[in-house]
Amino acid sequence: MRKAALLVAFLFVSAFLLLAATSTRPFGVPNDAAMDDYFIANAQGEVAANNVVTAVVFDYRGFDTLGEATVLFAAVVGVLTLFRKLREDER
Amino acid sequence: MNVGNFPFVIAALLVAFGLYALLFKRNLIKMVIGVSLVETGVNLFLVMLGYRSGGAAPIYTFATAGERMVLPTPQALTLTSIVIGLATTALLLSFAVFVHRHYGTLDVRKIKELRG
Amino acid sequence: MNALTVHAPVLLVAVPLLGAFGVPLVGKLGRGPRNVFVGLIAAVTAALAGLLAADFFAGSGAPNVYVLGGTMPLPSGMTVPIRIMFEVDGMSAFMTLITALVTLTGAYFSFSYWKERSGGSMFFSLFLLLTAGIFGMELTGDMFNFFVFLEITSIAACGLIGFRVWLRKSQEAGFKVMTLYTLSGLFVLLAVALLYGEHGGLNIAFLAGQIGAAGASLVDKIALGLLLTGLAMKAGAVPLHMWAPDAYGEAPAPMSAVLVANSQASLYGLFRILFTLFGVGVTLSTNGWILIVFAMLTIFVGVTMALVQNDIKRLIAYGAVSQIGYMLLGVGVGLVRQASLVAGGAALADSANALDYGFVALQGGIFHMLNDAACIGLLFLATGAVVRASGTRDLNKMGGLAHRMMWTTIFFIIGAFALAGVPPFNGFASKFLIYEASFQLSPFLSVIAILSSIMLLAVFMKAFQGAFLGSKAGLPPAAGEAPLGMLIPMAVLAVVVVAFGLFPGFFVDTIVTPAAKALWVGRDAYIGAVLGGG
Amino acid sequence: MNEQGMSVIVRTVTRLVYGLAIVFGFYVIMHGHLTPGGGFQGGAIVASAFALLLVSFGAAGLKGRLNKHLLQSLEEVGALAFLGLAFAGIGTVFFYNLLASSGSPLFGEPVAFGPNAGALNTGGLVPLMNWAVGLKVLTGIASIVIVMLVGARKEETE
Repeated sequence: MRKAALLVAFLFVSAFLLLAATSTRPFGVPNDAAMDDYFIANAQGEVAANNVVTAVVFDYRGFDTLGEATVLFAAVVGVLTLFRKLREDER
Repeated sequence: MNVGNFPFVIAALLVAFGLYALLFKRNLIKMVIGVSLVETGVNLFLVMLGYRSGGAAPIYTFATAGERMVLPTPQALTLTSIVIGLATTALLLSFAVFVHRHYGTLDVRKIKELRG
Repeated sequence: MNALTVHAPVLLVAVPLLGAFGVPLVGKLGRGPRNVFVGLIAAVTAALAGLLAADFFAGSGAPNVYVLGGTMPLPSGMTVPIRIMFEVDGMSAFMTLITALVTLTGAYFSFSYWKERSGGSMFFSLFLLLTAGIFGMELTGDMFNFFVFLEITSIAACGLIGFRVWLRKSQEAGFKVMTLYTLSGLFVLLAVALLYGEHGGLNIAFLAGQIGAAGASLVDKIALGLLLTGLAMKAGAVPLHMWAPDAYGEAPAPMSAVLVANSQASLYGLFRILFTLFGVGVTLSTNGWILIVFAMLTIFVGVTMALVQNDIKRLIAYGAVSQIGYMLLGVGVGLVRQASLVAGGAALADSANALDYGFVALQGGIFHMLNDAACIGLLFLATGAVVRASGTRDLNKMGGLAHRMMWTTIFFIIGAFALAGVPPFNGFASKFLIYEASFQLSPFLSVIAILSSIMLLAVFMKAFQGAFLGSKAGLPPAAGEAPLGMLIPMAVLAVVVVAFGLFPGFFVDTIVTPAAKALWVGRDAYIGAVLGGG
Repeated sequence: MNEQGMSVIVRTVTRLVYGLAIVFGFYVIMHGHLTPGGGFQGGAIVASAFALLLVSFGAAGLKGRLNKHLLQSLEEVGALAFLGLAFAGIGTVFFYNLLASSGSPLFGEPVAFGPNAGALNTGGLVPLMNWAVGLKVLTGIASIVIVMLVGARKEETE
């Protein structure tokens, strides 16, 4: 029963994913690249960085990178929390 | 060469394989592998969205003048999501270690104190 | 507008982050300085949220845009925003108030609750990370940024759930919750990728403008489906709720309340996507009915499962799950009604002013988020005090605590009555709006909702009877009233519960109506604030 | 794999390689704004050098070389530095890159449009952020690896 329900859910989601993959635009032909062309044209002028990806990561979308560093920090704190030294009464 | 949507379909299949492992495998480590596969599939999908046929990497150091460049944003997003994937995998594996320490097994059928 | 109000949205995220990064360093100095530091950060954050909300609700109500790293939303000559931006409208400001209330009381409660435990610095670090993540989700105006904050909350929440490593159940819950949170995050990421591929942008206002102009394509609809699934999973709506009782039940008590705020932030994301990102561009009534089905299942399953629990925290946890259903019900009814109004050609602004039942349902659903946060927070804190005093979570082994813990007993009763929707308290105020409005859509919905509330009252009476009544013979000799540091946060929440119950009209007019209007008619203003014109 | 680590072949190769990996990682961090790579990638390379040490010499062989508490403190310092750099531009807005093309002696040189050989002294706050993130990532991943390996090892022996 449980397995059948899982199987139905799995098949449904897979079909959904394949539909998404086949109905999006073809590979190698972006629909609308205005934002990215702006980055390619202005990264050197505005950020003074030759590497456009780094300019996007640290300047245009710098806040995402702060979030990403935070996620890594959270994971490190989480792992350290789990493996911490416990007090005697907590074993 | 026009390949249509074939690469996207591959990424979707990767996600589907990951979901399969997650839903039907009984071992916690295999479930973590499933989650990783889903992550990889989604990252692959994301980075492929940025490809422009015949484009070069969007870096001006020693680039050829007037070259077409691929879109930089998906690469930046994928970098972010890869690091997030690393973080979740690390935490999931730590939990698996502790589940094993408490229950002495990694079989989900035997770890069921939290049902109902 | 002074400098502080201008920067308030980003400071709401940056200050808790500063605290989270700093706590382990300050913690090396000892417990006293650490508690002062965390208390200061939590208080400053709450004050900033209050400032932001006060400034917004006193102002004109136009959305407030904060561009990160640039001065203008759009570079000259462009039609697509290139930088990440925060966008504050009525709904976001309202949500920050909820989060501020829950995190502030949670932090101060933890100082006493967590006194003799190891790893306190890490505990508070994770707590502040969770706070920052929730604020980020509520304020951001960028889809990918939303996903990043979603993941911050996921990881920090799981670190907190697994915090008590010596409890085997907490480790099982941690693994399960992390798996499902990651999966929901990946669904959201895939949807963001599809939207990016279709429109070449990530800003919510920009995407909403594109979808509004051209209508939703098939890919957009697939993305909507993925977002609905992912966010409903993260919010704990019923077919996808497997993680929710484990998470609320196994997390340390003050953090269970913050986890509920986290689920509400996901609900906020869901509402933002349905009303603002897609808006009237897609068939709203289908989405509305999907939400209503989710809602009915959540209410029903949550209450029935709560009925059979013997573990007091898990019982309250299922109660918390069922309340998510009431919020979904209110907003779902609102969506269905909005769709029929739009199809009939009615002006939405007029219907809001005339208090059409769809708008009332929306008000009820949104008001219930605030009420639920206050009551469930109060209940979780009281339960934490109870478990701490009696040393067990099994209702059959407890009893007689009312003899020793008078104040905790009173707070528990207030919370239980309020959550079950008994008249003088705030739960009734919002549930009444939901009952009234959903009755006009279909009496059936209303009847189920009312019956479930009555059942919930029975559930809480069972818990109350098990824990507080009976003889004090079986009590551990050390069991006594909770320390003052735990009673004061509970008292603050109890005051909020009572105040909102006594003067619902005032609060509905000042904060709930602007929030509901932001969803009901605010779409064009939201888009116009970024793209100009409108 | 025992307490002493892996076979002599692996240990010899590790001795040869790990210094190179660390230097290469720092090179990637340093040139993040010019060539492929950046703080995350470089930090991950350095951390993988540490992981290599850990795998081939075992947890015992690592004692004295890497201090867990120092790593954790450095990680917090890296995170705070990144946040501080983001705060640097708060006079205008959060995350404002106030050094780029400003002519300041520190990473302030402007860059002409189009392909060029790349000068290290460009990019404004970007290279500084690369260093902050690089420090954060290398210490973060290294401490995850150490803690998980030592914790799991305890499990096997118990």
